[in-house]
Amino acid sequence: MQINNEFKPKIVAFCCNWCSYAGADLAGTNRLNYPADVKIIRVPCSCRVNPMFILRAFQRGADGVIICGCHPGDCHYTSGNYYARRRITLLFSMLDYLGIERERTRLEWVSAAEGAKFSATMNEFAETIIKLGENKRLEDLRCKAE
Amino acid sequence: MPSETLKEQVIRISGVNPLKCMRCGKCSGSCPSYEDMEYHPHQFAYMVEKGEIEKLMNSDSIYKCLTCFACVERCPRNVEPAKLVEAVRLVKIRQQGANHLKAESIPEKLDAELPQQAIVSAFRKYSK
Amino acid sequence: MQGRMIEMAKKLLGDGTVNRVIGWKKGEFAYDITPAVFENAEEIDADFVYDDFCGHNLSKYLIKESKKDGKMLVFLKPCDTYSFNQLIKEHRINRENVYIVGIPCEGKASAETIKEKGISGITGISSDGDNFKVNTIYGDETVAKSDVLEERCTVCKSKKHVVYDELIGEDGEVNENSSRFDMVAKLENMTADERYAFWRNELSKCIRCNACRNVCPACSCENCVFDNPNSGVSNKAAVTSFEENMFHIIRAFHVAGRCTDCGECSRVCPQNIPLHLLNRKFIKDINELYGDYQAGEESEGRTPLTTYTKEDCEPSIVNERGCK
Amino acid sequence: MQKLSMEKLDELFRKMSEKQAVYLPVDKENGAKFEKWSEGTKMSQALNTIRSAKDFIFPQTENLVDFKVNGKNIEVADTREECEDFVIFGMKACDARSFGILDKVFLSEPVDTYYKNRREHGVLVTLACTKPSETCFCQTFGINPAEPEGDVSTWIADGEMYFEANTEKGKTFIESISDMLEDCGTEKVDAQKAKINEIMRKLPLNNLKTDAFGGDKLNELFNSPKWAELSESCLGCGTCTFVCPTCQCYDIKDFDCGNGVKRFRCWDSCMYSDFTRMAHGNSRNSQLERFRQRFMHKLVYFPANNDGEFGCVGCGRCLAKCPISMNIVKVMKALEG
Amino acid sequence: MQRIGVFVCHCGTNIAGTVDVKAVAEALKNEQGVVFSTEYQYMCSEAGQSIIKNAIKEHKLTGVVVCSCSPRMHEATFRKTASSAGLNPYMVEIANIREQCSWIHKDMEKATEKAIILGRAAIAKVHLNAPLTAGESPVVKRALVIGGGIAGIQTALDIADAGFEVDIVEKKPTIGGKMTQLDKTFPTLDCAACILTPKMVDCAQNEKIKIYSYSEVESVSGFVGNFSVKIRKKARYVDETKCTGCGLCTEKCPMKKVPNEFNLGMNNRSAIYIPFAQAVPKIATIDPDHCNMLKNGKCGVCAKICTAGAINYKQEDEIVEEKYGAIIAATGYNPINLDKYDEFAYSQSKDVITSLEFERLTNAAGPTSGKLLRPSDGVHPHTIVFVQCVGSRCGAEDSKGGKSYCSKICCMYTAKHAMLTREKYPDTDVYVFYIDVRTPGKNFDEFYRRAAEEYGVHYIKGMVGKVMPQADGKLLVQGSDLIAGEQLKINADLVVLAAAIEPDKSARPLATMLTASMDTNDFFTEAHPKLRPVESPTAGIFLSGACQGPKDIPETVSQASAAAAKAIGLLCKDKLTCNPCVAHSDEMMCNGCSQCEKVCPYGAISYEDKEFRMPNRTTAIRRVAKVNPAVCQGCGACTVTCPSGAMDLNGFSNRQIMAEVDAICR
Repeated sequence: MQINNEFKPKIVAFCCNWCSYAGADLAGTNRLNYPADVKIIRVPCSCRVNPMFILRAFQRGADGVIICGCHPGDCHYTSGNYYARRRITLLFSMLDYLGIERERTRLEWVSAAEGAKFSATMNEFAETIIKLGENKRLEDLRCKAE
Repeated sequence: MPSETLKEQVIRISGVNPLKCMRCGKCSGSCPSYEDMEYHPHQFAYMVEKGEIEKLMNSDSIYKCLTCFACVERCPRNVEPAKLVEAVRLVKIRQQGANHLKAESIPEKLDAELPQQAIVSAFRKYSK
Repeated sequence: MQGRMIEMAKKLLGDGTVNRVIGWKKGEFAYDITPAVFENAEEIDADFVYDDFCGHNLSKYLIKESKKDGKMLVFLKPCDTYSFNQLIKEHRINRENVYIVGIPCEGKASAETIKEKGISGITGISSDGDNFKVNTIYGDETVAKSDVLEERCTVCKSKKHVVYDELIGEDGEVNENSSRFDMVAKLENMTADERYAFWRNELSKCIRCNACRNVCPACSCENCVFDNPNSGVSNKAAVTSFEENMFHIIRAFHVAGRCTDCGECSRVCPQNIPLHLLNRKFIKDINELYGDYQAGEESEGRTPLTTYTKEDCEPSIVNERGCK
Repeated sequence: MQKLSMEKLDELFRKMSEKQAVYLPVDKENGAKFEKWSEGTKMSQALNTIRSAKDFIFPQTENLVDFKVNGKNIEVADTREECEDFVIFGMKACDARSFGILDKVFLSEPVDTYYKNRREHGVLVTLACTKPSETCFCQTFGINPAEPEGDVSTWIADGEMYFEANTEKGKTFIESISDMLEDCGTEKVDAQKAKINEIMRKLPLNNLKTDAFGGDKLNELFNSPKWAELSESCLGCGTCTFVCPTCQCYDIKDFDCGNGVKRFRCWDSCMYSDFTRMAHGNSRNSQLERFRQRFMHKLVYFPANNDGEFGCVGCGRCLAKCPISMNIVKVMKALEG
Repeated sequence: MQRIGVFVCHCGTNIAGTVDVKAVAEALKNEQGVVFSTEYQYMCSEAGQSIIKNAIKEHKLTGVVVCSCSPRMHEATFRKTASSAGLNPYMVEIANIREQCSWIHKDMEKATEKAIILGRAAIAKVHLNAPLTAGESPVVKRALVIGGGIAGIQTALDIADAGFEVDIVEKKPTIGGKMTQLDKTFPTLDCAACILTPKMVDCAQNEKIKIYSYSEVESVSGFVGNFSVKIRKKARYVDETKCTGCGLCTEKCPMKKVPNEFNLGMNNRSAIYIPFAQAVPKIATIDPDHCNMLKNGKCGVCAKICTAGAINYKQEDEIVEEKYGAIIAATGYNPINLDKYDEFAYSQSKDVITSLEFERLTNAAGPTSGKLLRPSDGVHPHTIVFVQCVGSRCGAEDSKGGKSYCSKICCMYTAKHAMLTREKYPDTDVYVFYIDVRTPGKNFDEFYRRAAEEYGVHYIKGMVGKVMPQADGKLLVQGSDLIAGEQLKINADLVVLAAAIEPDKSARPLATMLTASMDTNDFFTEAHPKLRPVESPTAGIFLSGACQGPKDIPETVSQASAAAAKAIGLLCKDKLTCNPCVAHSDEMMCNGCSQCEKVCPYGAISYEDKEFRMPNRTTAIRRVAKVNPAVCQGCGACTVTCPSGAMDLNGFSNRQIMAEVDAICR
């Protein structure tokens, strides 16, 4: 990597189809800008996000992973985000316990009406990740581009 | 750094976004000093937005505001006109080299009830 | 104790209550004991043993054994009964094919730790109050139990059998004051860099022998994701630090809410990685965030990760309370 | 024979390190481990290391080749690294013999060039055991811990270390450090050897025999009813395999890292359920078959193909580390009787 | 190996303006498996679709990636396209390069790079797509309308008209809703009751319609076509089947001091009551909070005098469970609480009232029998001030509970009130303080102009700052007249506040039960703000009336009919095609541990003991999970709970998501 290269983080956002993905669409419709480093993966529900996906993203070179779902109580599938909340809480806690920067992972509830929140959240998260710099603690050297 | 325009100063000092004003006039409807003011609270929002700060600075209106915050309290859009008035007042006061108080004009402004301390502090604040 | 167990096993085999017994079999040097199935009185007389080295949790063998014909007698120590119950909850064991005899446990000794104390040529062990009397070819030695017990036994969570058909001896009590989370708390109080260094040091020792997984009563999948080439995450060797982390995070995560903290993972690790500290972190978090929960205490109901409350904390709690 | 005062050991390592990497057993919190010498490193007094020395010539994972993918183009890149010279210092007799066993596998045609590369760059300096443990049974396989093989053999007696070269490589090595050594007689070493042999006779496993095994006993042993009982509590983990100095099975796997594929090999264990899985499935489906494979290989198949050489060196690591304490000694004893 | 075609859409300049679409098509051409790649102006147009169809045939495509707008927009379109060309519709993936790329980025280079990566992710996913076939599930031919106001009534009548059974659940003792409380309706000034009550009666008499009055929805389960709803019929202590609605009990009831909610507390009713004369069903209800018999067992007058023997003090709440194919939410609105608006003295003075209270004061059936009298002293007011936008159009961080939206109906009803007042009492001075007068609607502006021009209502552009009750009972209203540039002080007799309207409080818990989403104001969210305004994003749930946003009567009625039409469209079908993107369990890997069943919100997972062929000619019986594809909705909760990975989700499989992750992070 060149030294004078500005750090371009890779950020993966898992968005539930019903609220957050729609929220992201709304952010688009309203032309609310957020960094191009954020790439969205559509999942049916936040409860579809397997901890393995999050680790996988870090393995493949992601510097930050954010999961977005419907607000608690608003899950399209009634309870998915409640299960997700427990799982993700425990996973984040474990990553923290292993000494991996806790700011690299985040969960945010974004409804279909919250385009502005989506964009603001992504801007903020990207900023956090840029401050943190490259993911080193959960990297897989094999996946780093030479 | 390019120098800040008066409008930018007022907006920075007040923290108010005058664009939020929807021109309902509730501030002026609430204002107890309305009759004494040349420019009324809603006009402050409008004029700051248009950048007509100097007119406001040169008007007595900025000293007529009682800072009762009725307009701030009642504004449905949280525009906070009183903060604009205060900001214009501050910009005026902070003008470099300006002398807003001249010794010879003091006697006519004096009020028997006015504490001496207030006069002294007014000098500090308003004169070179 | 061993005598009463042999007596009971022979009786139950004799009267046809059971047709097999799973217990512990003598080895070459007193401490290399192997779990084994006994089918008749002769085998039992010849090889059956129960002493302070019999640490193996026999519950997991019942997944396979309880599917066979006939009833099996199993001797379960208090902490083993929790694993058993958890497996019942997950429908992994045919309860009707198992006859459980609960046996007391005063904590099991770690032969490895004894050897580290410089004691070699061990030929036997017996409990003597707060000490173990270790017989060796060079004579008897006395060691404090607290020095040579398996880690899990020094912080024993319960001496109560949560399930049994019959008990030998008195049932014990749940130890409410177990200090088993102390080390987790200590880690939590370190800085992130210290924790990272700690775990890198530990997990880098992993040779991916899978002993921790294969001994774990909760890790009883028909086909583990790490063995399944179609899962997309299978990996055979700890090729990079990432895979070490991945394997151990996911291993602990998959048993979160189901792990009874039996401590077998740490006991069997050939590299002595304190794997239980990962599982206990989840247990501690679950207790603190979602209310006290002991896996295996009940044989039905939901685990903390298959239920929720609307008022559950947000993941951001990790930032607020979390580690340093 | 030449000798060196133990006090000068650090100096010796320093000197050796000038020309090559020096690996020696070092005490870690949970047992000894081979580590590269650096200033301040002290040699372990432990009987043996937790993991064997085979990692040096047959590492747990090794990159073989890279496939760089760019769109629809694939480029193949050899990732072989040129091996630096190294010395393994303080290996024990059992591990020394294991190298010979591994050579039989990897250096016979077709030669494993990755292995050969490393093997050629390494000098083995072995050390005679002074405190064999109850789990040791190397003598069963004709290994004498008092006379360790290797390029150079060493002994420690009365605060001095004695050196003797066994091979050309060994001689060159001794020459490279000869200015630190002084010539001496063999008396002290002979006494030391006698002492070791004395202990060896007392070890509990010294009655273990190999008579019942070997290539000619194949069918009989394969069909033995004892396997069921022996394997019933086996967990199917790979601990025994991974601590074993002679286990040589590996799997070749591809890792898709996004912009290419890395082909690597890594140790595999015949105890694993997915060992030698092929398109049709597994060739050994039950743990019994897998368990039997491991011991048949060491005790029957390997000697059958290698002039009677057994695939075990009696180091006792599996005895110490098996989670359920099932091991080759128990297997041998059960099958004998 | 798939043969993948990539189709990059310009969307006019929407995408092509910021993304170099040619470069995207070119770059993706080099991806593995891609055999065809092109771009076109509008992929969703007929011509665009033909490009896809032709390419599928010509290049024998097995997978299609369309780089275009959000899949929420056109995924279905392109699936249909593929299907018509003989390709399984589930072999299509969309890369969202409009909403999530071109519209949010300004830098062409960055946006193009991102679009390529998004395209790669979609290609990576499509590599692992498998053809899916949709199953079918039957439709229960019955609809449930929640809320019995004009919206609910209209929806129910329309559905019943189409020949389907429909139930109305209304929490109040009568249907009719807010409209029953209104006097006249704008812009035609016809009497609300005259046009509403016939519809209420129609409901009661329609054989297809069943009214659950004084009832609430307790729980909802199931899914589109197959909802199962528990309805709580609250105890009204009157046997519905016996009560004739004669009203004798309400006359004889000794407890007459209960504030009458129908008249917004401006007069009283008895403890046993019928809300108003035209109530449907016309059945008495005992208010348990005020009935002496129910509170302390002393009275029993109503039971004694009821000739029908309908009174039953022992009646308990009853839960009925019904099956429905479609559910229509019509929960309506309420004026917001104005207690915090101290400046208008609403809680200090009885003569400061809300517009809805004003409706009751002018209504012939109201507390004053239609005479406009001041609530404080019963004197006719001569100066009336109307204040608009009270609690509407507030800043987002308003501390008084104000709403950011325009309540939409206030301008018109205020014009109506002002006009009616001036007509009935020409001696009254009427002032209306307004910020803007908003009158988009047929004949609306004409109506407002009539109030100003013909009826001489004083419209003042400006807002009231404060209302000060005076010692003489007058109300001193101080407000600004922005056009005259002066501060007005008016001595008024009555001040009428146009309170903002908000969704009914019951809507939020109901939305949770229905798994329908809501916006931050608690209005139900529509599936698409323009193109699907009467459907909730949750299939089978439709929205009628003000529960979706502020609406006047004509708009409510049109939406009610539209929702009915949508519901009828659903009920007409015998079977629904299920979403094939559902979970499935790999029996060979399933442990049968029951964890997935515990997290399934739909009860779609069951277990069976199954015999498996094992190695060496043995068999084994294992407990394994089975997913009912008609019940599963595809959330994926089970897939993460499953440690062995036996449970996976069609269309969003573990491998597919990981492939996307890989492609994005590459």
